Amino acid sequence: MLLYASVLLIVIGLYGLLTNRNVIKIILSLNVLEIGLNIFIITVGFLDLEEAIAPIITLQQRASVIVVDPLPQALVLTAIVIGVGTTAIGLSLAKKMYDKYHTFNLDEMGEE
Amino acid sequence: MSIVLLIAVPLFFAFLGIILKKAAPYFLLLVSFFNVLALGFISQGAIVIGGYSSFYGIQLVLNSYSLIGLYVVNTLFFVIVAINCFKHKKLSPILLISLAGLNGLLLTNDLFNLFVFMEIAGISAYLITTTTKDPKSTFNYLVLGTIGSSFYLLGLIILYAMFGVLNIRILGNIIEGVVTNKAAVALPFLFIFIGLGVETKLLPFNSWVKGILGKSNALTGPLVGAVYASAFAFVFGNLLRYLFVFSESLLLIVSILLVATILIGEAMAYASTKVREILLFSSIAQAGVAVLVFALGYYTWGTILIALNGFSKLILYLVVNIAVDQVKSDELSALKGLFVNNKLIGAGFSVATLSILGLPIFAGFIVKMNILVAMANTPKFFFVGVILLASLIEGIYFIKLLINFWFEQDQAPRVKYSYVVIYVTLVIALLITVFGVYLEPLNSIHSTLNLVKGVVMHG
Amino acid sequence: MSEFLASLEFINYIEMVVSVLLVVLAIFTLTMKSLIKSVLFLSSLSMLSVVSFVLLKAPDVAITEAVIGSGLVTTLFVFTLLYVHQKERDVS
Amino acid sequence: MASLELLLIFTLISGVIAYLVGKVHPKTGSILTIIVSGIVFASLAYFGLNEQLLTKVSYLPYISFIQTPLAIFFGVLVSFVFFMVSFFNPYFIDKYTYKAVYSLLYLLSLAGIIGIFFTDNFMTLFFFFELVVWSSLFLIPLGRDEEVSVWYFGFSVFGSFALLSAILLMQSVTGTFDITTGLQAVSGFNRLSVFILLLIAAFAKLGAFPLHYWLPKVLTDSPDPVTSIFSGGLEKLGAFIAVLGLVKLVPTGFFIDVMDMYLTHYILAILGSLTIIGGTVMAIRQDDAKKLLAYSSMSNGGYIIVALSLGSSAGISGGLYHIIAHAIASTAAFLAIGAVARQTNTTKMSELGGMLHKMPITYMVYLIAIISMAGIPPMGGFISKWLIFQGVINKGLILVAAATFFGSIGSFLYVFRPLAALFLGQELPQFKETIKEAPIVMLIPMVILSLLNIVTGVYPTNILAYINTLLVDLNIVQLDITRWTIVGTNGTLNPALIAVMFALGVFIAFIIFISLKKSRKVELMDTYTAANFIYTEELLHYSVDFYAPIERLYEPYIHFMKKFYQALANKVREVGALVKYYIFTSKPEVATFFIMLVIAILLWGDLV
Repeated sequence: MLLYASVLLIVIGLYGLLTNRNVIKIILSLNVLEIGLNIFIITVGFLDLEEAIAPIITLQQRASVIVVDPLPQALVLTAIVIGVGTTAIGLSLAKKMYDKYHTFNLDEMGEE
Repeated sequence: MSIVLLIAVPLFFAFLGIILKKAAPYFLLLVSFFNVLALGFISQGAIVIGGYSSFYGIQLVLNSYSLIGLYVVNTLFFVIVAINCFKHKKLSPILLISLAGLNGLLLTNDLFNLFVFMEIAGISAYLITTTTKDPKSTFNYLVLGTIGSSFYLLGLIILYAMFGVLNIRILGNIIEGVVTNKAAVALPFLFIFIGLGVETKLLPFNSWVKGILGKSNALTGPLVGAVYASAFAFVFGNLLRYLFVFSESLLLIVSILLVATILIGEAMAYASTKVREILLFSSIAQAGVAVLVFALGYYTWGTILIALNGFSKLILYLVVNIAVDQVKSDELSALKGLFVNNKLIGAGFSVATLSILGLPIFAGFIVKMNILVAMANTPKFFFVGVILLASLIEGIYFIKLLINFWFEQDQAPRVKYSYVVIYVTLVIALLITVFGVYLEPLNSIHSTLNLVKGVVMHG
Repeated sequence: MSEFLASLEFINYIEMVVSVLLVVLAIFTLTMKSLIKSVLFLSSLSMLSVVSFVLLKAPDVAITEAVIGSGLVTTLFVFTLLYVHQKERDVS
Repeated sequence: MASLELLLIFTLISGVIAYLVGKVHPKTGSILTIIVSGIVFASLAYFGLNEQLLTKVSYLPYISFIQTPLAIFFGVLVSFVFFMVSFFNPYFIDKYTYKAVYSLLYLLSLAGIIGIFFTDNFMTLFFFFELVVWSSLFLIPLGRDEEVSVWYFGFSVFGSFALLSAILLMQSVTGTFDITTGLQAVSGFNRLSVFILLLIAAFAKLGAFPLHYWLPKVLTDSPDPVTSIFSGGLEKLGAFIAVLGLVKLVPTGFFIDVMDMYLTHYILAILGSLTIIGGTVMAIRQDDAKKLLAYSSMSNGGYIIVALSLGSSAGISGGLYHIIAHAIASTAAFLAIGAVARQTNTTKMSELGGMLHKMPITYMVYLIAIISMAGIPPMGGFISKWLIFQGVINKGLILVAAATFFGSIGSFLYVFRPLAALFLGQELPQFKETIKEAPIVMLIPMVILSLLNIVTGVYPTNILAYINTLLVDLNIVQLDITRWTIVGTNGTLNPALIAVMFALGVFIAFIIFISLKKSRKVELMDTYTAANFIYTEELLHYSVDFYAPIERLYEPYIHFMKKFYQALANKVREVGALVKYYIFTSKPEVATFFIMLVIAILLWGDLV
């Protein structure tokens, strides 16, 4: 279920990128896209089993434990941090654009 | 010497440079020079970070292919830094990070790690391009870069879900061996293709290029146009060689995209009257040629082509951007007669251009002929025709450019080039000429690259 | 209670709600006229994704997303909007 | 220097030396070009004609040479043209922006020529072909108009790429780059394709219709010595490729029994005829003497195409002889015009007149050259045209014959116009004081070329004998010649006899000229019309708009090829601008849209 939701989130993010001319909205769309992507990655590693547990090493390691795949989770951790970096740069650029053009709307900035 | 140093040393000094702000430009200069030197002492092979088996751990691979890539990227980087490092002192740590990212791109053998390095290189590129004072273009670059890398991530995660591996070479072997219905992997491959296509400037995904390279300065022009372009072309080549498996429909789409990139790129360059635009559109077309050569399986000459184009492009972007910075206009009419007062620069520029056009006694001729002969013998005459047609258009506008730069007495602009630039231009031009006549080096590179077919799996 | 919690159906039920909410919030984020509302919806979307990460047995990711994704990103957006707001007031 | 390899290296190195010397003293650098091209010509001629050239290669990698009669024929001819033209270099070097580079590029082109003719490998041929293209390319913009070189490059590279495609096709089918074996081994449809591609290359190089557009432009606007090089030398590369394609590669395809020739050859002959007609018609309407000769060069290229496509011994030997005759005549004519241009700084017929009194030797050179170009005995052009007419008539090609006759008669119409306008008539006041005869060094090549013009016309059998050995090499029946006569199917030609009769005629005319009363010299102003004296210094003679009534007949139709090429260029530009406008916006949504589109196409493709 979450798999479909995540794919939908990606599509909504792309839709936002296609339709929005507002710089802030575009960055928001990118964020939506990234959240969708992150959930998608996690669902890929998720085992739909009752007994599977989170991949955390505890003191009492049982032998026959089933762990969900830890790799995608590690990937998502990295992806989240990268996403924040991109957003931060995007917002600072938005600021600069506002300073230069006094608007957030790409259409009103003119094409040269 | 370990290959990790190539990534670790720049990163370390980047953070040191943030602390010691005054020393940062010197760090930049020293470290980029160190990287070039270090390549001479480095040992080939594979390394796994963290001591896991190569199946899970992040593997860095250094073979002749990545070594050539490293040489090209690090040398070009050093040259650009040597010319620019005191003009943009604040950027020094970011430039170091971008160097680490680029080296990582070339070395890594792990799909996700590649994504991380792509983002590192990308983010530093966004920051570096803010020096052009055009936030709109940078923003466009950022959005497209992020979309591209998102698609790349999507593609790699689908591949991971299907095969449970992220090691490029192992994954490639598995797909080659296991998958019978190639259409099943077409979608993730298309995602990866799109992701890299954005960075490599393939046609419908590359609208960022106009803003970035069309308004470049002496730092961003050569850096994005020559260094980043070569690095991403090398990465693309790596993936095309070890990972990609084309289903029929994917191959059709990819070939259409590449042919469109090549032909329309040349047409756009032909339609442009601004010098920087001419260069950027022509480099779009050349990126298309390089990827096409790799996609058709001529890896060795593709590698040499990218390396050669990297050096030629460096001269072109450097010369043009310095001139544009001083003349304050990049209209061809404003730059007429640029070489009348700068004959040495003009000679180097002409050699680089003629080599890109594939005219004889320059190295470009040898590379182009070998690619064409290989294509004709496969036989893929359609692509031969495409490349020849593209070369025709390319030749016309480049020759027009050269003639305009050389022959104009009345209002020749006065542009000062520093001795470093003149020296670099002449050395590269000389090398292009020597390699065009003395074929041993190119042939030996070709044969070494041919030998590296074996997959490095256990480091 | 714990048995009930562990039952698959309930998890599915929560999952469904979360999924629908995610989509709805995402649509709200991109359709709001006011930028600050959009940012707040993004923030709640991010929090909801934290829930989904927990459901998917990725607690460490959930924590990171809660702190960085929801907290930091929202702050950045808000600061940018505040900066702009300030500027607008300076002008007028 | 009997070794081709050494000759090549020598030319290249002396090119560099000429450059370095030219940096210090441009004139010395250009004098070096005379010496070097002289040495190249002398060794090629002396050792080549005795078949003593060494083809062994010990220093240069990947290059191999072969000594064929065809190679020697072209090599000697073109290096001779280079040698002759090089005498002009020292006098023109001051006019160029880049003086040292001129010498370098001049010798680089010469080296390329050696490589092209004497190699046995198609890839090497292409290498030198492209070398010549770009080294000659940068010679053009030293003249009047820079943009012309772009057109030259476009057409030339189009031709080169056709050649390259032919080479690649041949190699992929036969597995060899060797010219002789490769051309023999390729068969079937591939042979036809190779043939067509080779001929496209030849047409582009020769400037034949419909790839002629660059030729008049280049010949008009390049510096005067370079014009002679193009007309006499580099244009003949196209003829060389045409010989390879038309003679060495026996084509396949539809064979027309009635005409005893292949359909492809017939089409070529028609295209050659169109070139003749087009060149002639365009030459008639030019005011610029150089441009006029440029179009006449184009029409002579058409003669070469027609002759070679005939495939008979008369045709091919006529074609080869025409290559020599035209090279000599057009080089001489362009050099004469160049000499005038150097003294007066113009080549416009409407601005010149009466040069005969100041430059009598140049006048004689030009006179002899145009007689040859018009195909009038006793000059070389007559012999070749006679052979070509023989060939055309034997095949019964009525349309082609009409075109060749038209070209011949048309050339009467135009070649005498510059003669009258430039040299005859009244002296213009502005040239009265300053103009002198060209310097003696410039006269040397012009006089030599004129003598050769006469020799080729009076005693052609020596050269024809050599062409006969060449025909043996090409597997074609030899031409029937005796010591003094050429035996054709429609009669026997005795050039020497004709020459003697002409000499007698000239002698009688001369006797009459001196025995009659002398004509009076009048000043330009010393005239009146409609009972009024004329005070404006206008030229009232037939150098201006003389053929206006004829021009009006075809005026609307002449620019259609120009329009075609410009439309082609515009289309490329439009496509580029269109894509640029729609894709390269600064809005990210466009790229997003295309990404979605590509994914959608893939998914759709996989679903279907």
